[in-house]
Amino acid sequence: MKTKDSSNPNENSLQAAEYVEKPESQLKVMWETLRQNKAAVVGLIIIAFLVLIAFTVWVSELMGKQILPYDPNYSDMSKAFIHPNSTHWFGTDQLGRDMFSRILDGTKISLFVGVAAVAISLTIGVILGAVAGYRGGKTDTVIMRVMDMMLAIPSILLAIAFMAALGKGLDKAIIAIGLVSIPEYARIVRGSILSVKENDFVQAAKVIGNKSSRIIYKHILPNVISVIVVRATLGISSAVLDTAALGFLGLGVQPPFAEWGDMLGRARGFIFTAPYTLIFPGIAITITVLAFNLLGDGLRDAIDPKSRIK
Amino acid sequence: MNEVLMDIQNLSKHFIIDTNFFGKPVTALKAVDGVSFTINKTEAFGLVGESGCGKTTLGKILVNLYRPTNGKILFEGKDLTVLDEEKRRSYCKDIQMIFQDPYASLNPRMTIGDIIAEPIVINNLLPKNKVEERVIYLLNCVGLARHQRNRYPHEFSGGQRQRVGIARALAVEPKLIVCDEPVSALDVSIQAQVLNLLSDLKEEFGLTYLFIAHGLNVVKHISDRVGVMYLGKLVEIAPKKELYANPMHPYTQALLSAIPVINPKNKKERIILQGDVPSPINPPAGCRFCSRCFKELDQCKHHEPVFKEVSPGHFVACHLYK
Amino acid sequence: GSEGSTAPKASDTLIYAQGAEPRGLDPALVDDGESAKVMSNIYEGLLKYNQDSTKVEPSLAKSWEVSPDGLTYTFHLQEGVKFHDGTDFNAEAVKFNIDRQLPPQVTEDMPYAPFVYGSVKNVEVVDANTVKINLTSPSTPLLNNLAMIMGAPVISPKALKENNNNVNQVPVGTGPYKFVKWEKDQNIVLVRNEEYWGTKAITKNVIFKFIKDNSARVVALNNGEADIIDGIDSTVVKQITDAGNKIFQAPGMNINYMAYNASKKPFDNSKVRAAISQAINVPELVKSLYQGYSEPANSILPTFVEGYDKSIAQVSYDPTAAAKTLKEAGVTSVHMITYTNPRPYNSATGQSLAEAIQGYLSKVGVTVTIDSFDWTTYKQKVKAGDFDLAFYGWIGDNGDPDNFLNLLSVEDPTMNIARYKNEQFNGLIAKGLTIPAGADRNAVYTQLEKIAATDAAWLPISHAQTLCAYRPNVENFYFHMTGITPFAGVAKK
Amino acid sequence: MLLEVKNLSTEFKLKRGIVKAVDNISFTIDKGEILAIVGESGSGKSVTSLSIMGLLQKPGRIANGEILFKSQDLNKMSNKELKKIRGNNISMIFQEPMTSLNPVWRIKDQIMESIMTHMQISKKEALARTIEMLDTVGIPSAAQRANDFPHQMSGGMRQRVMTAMALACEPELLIADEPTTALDVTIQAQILELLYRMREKFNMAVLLITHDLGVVSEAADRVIVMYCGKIVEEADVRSLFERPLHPYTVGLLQSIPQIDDDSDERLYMIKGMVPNPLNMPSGCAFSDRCDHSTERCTKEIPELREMSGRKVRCFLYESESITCGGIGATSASVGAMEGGLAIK
Amino acid sequence: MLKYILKRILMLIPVLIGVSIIVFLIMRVFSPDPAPIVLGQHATQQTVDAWRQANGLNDPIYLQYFNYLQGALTGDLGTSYYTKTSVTKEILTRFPATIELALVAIVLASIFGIIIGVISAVKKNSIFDNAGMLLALVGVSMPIFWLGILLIILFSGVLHWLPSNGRIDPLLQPIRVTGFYLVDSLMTGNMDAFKDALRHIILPASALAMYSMAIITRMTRSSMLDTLQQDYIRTARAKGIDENRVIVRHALRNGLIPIITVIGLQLGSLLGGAVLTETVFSWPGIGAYTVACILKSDFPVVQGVVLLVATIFVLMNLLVDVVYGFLDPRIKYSKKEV
Ligand SMILES: Nc1ncnc2c1ncn2[C@@H]1O[C@H](COP(=O)(O)OP(=O)(O)OP(=O)(O)O)[C@@H](O)[C@H]1O
Ligand SMILES: Nc1ncnc2c1ncn2[C@@H]1O[C@H](COP(=O)(O)OP(=O)(O)OP(=O)(O)O)[C@@H](O)[C@H]1O
Ligand SMILES: [Mg+2]
Ligand SMILES: [Mg+2]
Repeated sequence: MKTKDSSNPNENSLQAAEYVEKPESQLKVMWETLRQNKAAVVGLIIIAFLVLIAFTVWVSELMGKQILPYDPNYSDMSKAFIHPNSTHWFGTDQLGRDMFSRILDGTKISLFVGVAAVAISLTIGVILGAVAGYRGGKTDTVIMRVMDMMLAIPSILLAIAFMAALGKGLDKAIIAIGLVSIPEYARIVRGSILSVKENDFVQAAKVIGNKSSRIIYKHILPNVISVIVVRATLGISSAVLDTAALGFLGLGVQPPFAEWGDMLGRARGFIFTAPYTLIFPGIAITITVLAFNLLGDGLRDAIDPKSRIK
Repeated sequence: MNEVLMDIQNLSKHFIIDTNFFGKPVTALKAVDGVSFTINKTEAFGLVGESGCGKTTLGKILVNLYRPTNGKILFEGKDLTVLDEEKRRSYCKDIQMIFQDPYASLNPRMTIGDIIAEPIVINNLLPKNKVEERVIYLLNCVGLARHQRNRYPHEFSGGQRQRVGIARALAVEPKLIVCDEPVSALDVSIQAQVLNLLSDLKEEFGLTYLFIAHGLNVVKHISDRVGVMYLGKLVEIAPKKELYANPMHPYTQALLSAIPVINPKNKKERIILQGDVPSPINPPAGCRFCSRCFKELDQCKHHEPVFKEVSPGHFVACHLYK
Repeated sequence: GSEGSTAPKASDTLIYAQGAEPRGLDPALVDDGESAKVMSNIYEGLLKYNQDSTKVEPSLAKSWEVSPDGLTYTFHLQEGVKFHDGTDFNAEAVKFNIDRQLPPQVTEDMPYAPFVYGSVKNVEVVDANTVKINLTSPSTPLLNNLAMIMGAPVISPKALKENNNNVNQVPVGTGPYKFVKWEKDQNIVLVRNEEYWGTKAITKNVIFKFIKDNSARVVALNNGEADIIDGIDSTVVKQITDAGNKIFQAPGMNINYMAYNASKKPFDNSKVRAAISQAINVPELVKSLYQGYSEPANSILPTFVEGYDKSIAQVSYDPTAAAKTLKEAGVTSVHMITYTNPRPYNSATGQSLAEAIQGYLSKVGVTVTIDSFDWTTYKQKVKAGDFDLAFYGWIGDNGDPDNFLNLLSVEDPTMNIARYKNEQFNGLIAKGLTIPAGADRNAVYTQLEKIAATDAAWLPISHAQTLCAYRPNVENFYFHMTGITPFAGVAKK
Repeated sequence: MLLEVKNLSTEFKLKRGIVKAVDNISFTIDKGEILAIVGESGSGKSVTSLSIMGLLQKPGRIANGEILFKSQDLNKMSNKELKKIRGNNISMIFQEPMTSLNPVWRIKDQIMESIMTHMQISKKEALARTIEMLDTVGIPSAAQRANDFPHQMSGGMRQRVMTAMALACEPELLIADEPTTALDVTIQAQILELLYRMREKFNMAVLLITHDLGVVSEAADRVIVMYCGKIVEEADVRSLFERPLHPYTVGLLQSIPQIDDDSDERLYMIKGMVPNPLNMPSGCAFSDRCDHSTERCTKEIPELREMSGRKVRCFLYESESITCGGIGATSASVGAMEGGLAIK
Repeated sequence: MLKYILKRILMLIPVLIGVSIIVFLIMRVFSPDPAPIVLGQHATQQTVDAWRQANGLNDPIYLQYFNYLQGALTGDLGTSYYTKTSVTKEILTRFPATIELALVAIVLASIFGIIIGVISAVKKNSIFDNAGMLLALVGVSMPIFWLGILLIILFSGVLHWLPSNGRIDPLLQPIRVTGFYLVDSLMTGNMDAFKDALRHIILPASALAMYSMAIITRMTRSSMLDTLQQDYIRTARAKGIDENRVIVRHALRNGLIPIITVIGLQLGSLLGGAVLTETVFSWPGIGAYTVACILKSDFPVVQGVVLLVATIFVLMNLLVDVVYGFLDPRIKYSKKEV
């Protein structure tokens, strides 16, 4: 009996399989690789720390408790411009508000704007990119042409114009920043879909009788998702920078919210009298952005499309 | 003598590779250009030819990955090319494909169990609770262990992956399997395992194969009849023994002689072809092989030879044979 | 060609750094302070202000008479004056300049035409050197208006005709300096008018440089890239003096105020308005926000303007009383709008001011939501009127008390942002216009100020001082309270 | 003796452990000889050749051994000295003709670069030589094609260009790392024939690396079989194909479908698969795939033994007598093979 | 090739029309009314209405757009509401400043980025590599305006080495020929002006270059790492040629191809970054001016600038593709997907 015979290699490969590591999910593999990357771990720790701060501040605010050293929005004019000391670690600003508390409070805003803006551009961008990439043809042309148009305008100008049109405010900033980065996501998603589409396994999925929708959802997107995750992580960092830029230009959030870019913009008048009002928000922005960049880079290495998707 | 499973008539596939400003095609690549042959039930039809001659393209047309530019595919008497997408898909079940690259043909995000189960599930072949059982059965058939079904493709070697690919193709109980160079990416010592598996399965399930390869030795081992392709066209078809004993087309002769023999004692006279395979974008006029042919006649440059039966079951397209 | 040869040298060049670029240099077409500083060196009007006050003095007009009914003004012009383009200055030129700002020629983008010439009926050329201005109704401020740098200066009619009635880019006046060139966003270069009819300017070249950032202007001054800078605030004074530079400080003709929306509940009630005012410690606020470079406002009028009276005072700081009144009135939250940028009367930005007041109000149990906008948008929000409290300010145009106080009487919500309505007040305003300058007239304005204070229509916050800084080798520099910087008398050693 | 490799070991230090890609191998090549190294993917063939050339990349390093080229140890040479030998005395052609040429350089420039580096001749002469070389390797209208970029040529032509480049300075030793694997059968035949011709013409030695036993049998004089970084068998080509000794070699030979085999029998299979280099079996690396494996095989690593002019690394051949006995099992197959490689 | 370029230039038209529609929508439909700021503090509702009428702002939006388009096609981009000067003139006077700044920045960024990137790749995982990559990471993470201010504090405020703002000392202003002071001063042989212009441009260009430099460094490194892995590098080494030659002539020449793309794209984004840099350094360019105009709803100017920038951006992309073609003989324009 031939089948008996062919169970021979079966046994062998069983033995051979002993060498293979235990079953692992892709996520776990990614996590393992990520852990090898020191920089990414540092980024992750910083992010965890920032999230913790933001979350604690937020929750305590909801519960009406004050856990920051001072009310970040409380101005005591008699205490304006106190240089950093043991009671006001980062000093106070022009209105006598505690900079340390404001910086911590600002974490909440920056993270929120970053994540929310990315959520917007991600959702719209992924849908547009997926449709363009999979449908191809005219749909692709139309969508990508519109994206090209948006890309042809420097995003910061576009965001400023949106802000000027929409008016100031956290929600508006989120929308403006979210809208301007849609094309990037659309492009990336489209690109990766096109490259994944070329893979034999997508063709195989078609041969066994899958419908297009299922192919996109079951075979293409899961293989693109890691690219999207990386892009989104890096996207948060640029969203945080954009928020700061809008704040700096005086277009950011409504007062008295402690937004880092806004703080920086206002500190500009005092660069010599109170340089610390400028230094600390700048450091806060840089660290946050750096953390997301570190993580994003680490994730990119971890998923290394060359070794995994292809 | 045999029942015909698939009758391919004058099949062509032209890829548009350049369009003018208004989107009208100006250059076409004739990957497959008017190919006709039949595949009988339960036979293995070997297809050989050099890289780029259109073997994969032909295979992909048969499994509905490409729409043919021209021609008919009669499958059990029914022309598949005239069906609409929905109906065409219902035939997918019957014609499956095994891909060349075992590394690229499995979705890296799915466990092999899911990969094998997927065709059963989406085609509603079995009730849900029976699927698992069937997957284990299929795994067993291709020589994989049942406990491996929760693993991901990257945990397997090339040979094992190729087995998964085979199991996936078998899952829908197809009538015809297009095997596109299923062993060329594998190590020598693994090749034999997969080739044997394919022969065993063929017998066990009464399968029909279109077996694509670029080397004649592998094809010879597995096929009943062999077709030789050159630049998008078939140049010769014959039963295996006949072809190897009596290759008629000069190209087939060269191909056969080019294969190194593992026996230093019988070093044979080689036919070394000059030059390279021309581009399918601008194939030579007349006989496409004439630019490299060592037996070229005057008319070869101008007249395309007809593909005709020279002896029973032996077809050839060459002016040498009247 | 000529630019190269007349390239200015450092020793005879004054570099004045200001925060923004002028809108243009046609006095009829612009309305901004940055333009005024440059124009005041190129142009002259019939009259000019005294260096230390807003008293008018002869300029292109040697003398003038006012008819007893106050409806006809006759001016006798300086003779032998030439415009920078060589054409003659005469009565025709004066008429040409005023006519372009009167109906039917006036266009909607001449922002000061209605203000300066609103009461003018027509202009008559009596002879080459005499011109008569007829009014439709008496207007005491007219003389002061004619000394303004907006609307009033006399431009070469030839230049106007040649440039499509717009000399924004090619100003031609009679003043002590001539326009040389304007590098957009960088600088404007002026050169001494060697044919000037009066005392010629001391320094040969004047360059106005535009540096947006306060601190950058300070750096520029300290690095010697500028001789004089303006628009600085209190925070940099020490740094400037430490570097050996000097500070010029003078009272400013402006008011920085918070307005209540008197057209809406609960601020249609003067008690509530007063209670809010009571809750705010204005002197403390002004001191820490402006560090001694703005004076807390006792009245709407700056102290040196006619009609100001020492006796006037706003409601005094009393948070307890305020809290009580507000609680009774049920005021727990208010909606405040403000602007994001600094303004001449509020160097600390509207936003900081709003936040400071938010702090005070939180102490009396009122939560404040602040919406802040850039200035353009803000003006529209103010006009739309969807606010309880708003911040604004006013820069005096001509030193006349009417220029400040009529803001509370007009209908236009972009002026009277408090939407304050008081018939008695409006009556007094109308009366003030017709009375000739003097004690009688001043009494009217004192009364108006009192009404405004007791009614608490605004909370006057501060009068910003003019703060400039200059290098120690600059002499005789002054910044006039109307916001102009004539350089003719300024020397550089 | 042109090249003598003694006890060469090359390893890669990876985070997960050390890969001994080449494990203590020794061999020699004589002038004008074609020595083939065969073995499965990952058996260390390329690493051997790169070690000889001194082209190993970062995590890799020669852990031990000597590489004597005309009695000079290449491994001890300075980079500068090595450079003089590379491309001049020893040349190399690579597996992937598609990617081994610089895509942005004209092919004449790439060949000339090699010539100008090693020969003190003018540009003009170098160009002339380039065209001559291209002509020699059978590029039609060489002077014209010399101006082409690599992408304008087919795979076979590129491999010929590679060969021309390698031969431009008339090396004494040519290392050809799978020169035909990526090519079509008909083109492969062209290239093999070219190599053969060039060997005759320049009388150089060739180290031919391949995994295709067919190529070996057609082209080589002597053969080394590698498995998992070790030499398992060495013999002249005739005796190897007539009478393979090591079970791995035997298995390889039998598992390949033969063109001149007309039987419909199943192919012989070597069971299992190549072990993970990080997780080698403790004994003989082939022990878990071997039909003749004993207890001992899984514990001890056999020596490479010299045996009537050839070498083999297997306990089956510990002593001549055992060999004869041991062959009992294999002799049938070997015998059968002579008749045409059938096995059951 | 020429056909391809022509085709791409034709493609520019729909993109620019699209861009103008986007900007038109944002600025005219959603943005605040420019009338109050144009008309000043004494304006009444009547004058506002009259002004809106005169400027066609009361027309239906599509009509406004077509009027604009008609003007634009005849080369008339309108007149600034605020300065009442022709938009073309407003843009032309400021544009050279921005271009000069962006060019100097891209040159700085490319030189340093490529050098650091190449060394990092060659000495992978060395201290230099780690330091270079850290620098690059911080470079992309720092807000450009913050960096600018820090530079001002340090080099102007504390050290007094370099001027903090402006393009040149007005006393040294060269005669305007091209509008690029560095070029103009050299053309007129005014070395003092050249030096001064150079001193002025260093800080803003460095601040602006930082981000791009970081990107270029990272791109260069990864591209070089990739190229150094290529088979043809091994071939080159096997030829026995000098390692430096291998790196520069073989690896860099190939690695440069993707880098050029990045540099080209960066030039586009530098125009965006200029918005912030120019604000911080009072650089008299188009960026800061545009922001001001957006905030003032000076629609004609914004529309003009955005169209110009978009044109440049699209042309840059085209240029990059063409350069690409020169660097990489494999590219065939006819087949390339846009
Ligand atoms: N999607 C496509 N678009 C354009 N050309 C294609 C496409 N697919 C294949 N081709 C071209 O069609 C020709 C035939 O390709 P095909 O893959 O069928 O060859 P093959 O015989 O399978 O070769 P190989 O042995 O290399 O797999 C080739 O020249 C190839 O470049
Ligand atoms: N850069 C590297 N890093 C880590 N391991 C390597 C590296 N290069 C080679 N190896 C290891 O060295 C061993 C031998 O590789 P080598 O390339 O010599 O095999 P080969 O016999 O040439 O195979 P092929 O037939 O696939 O070319 C393999 O196990 C491989 O994993
Ligand atoms: Mg194929
Ligand atoms: Mg190899």
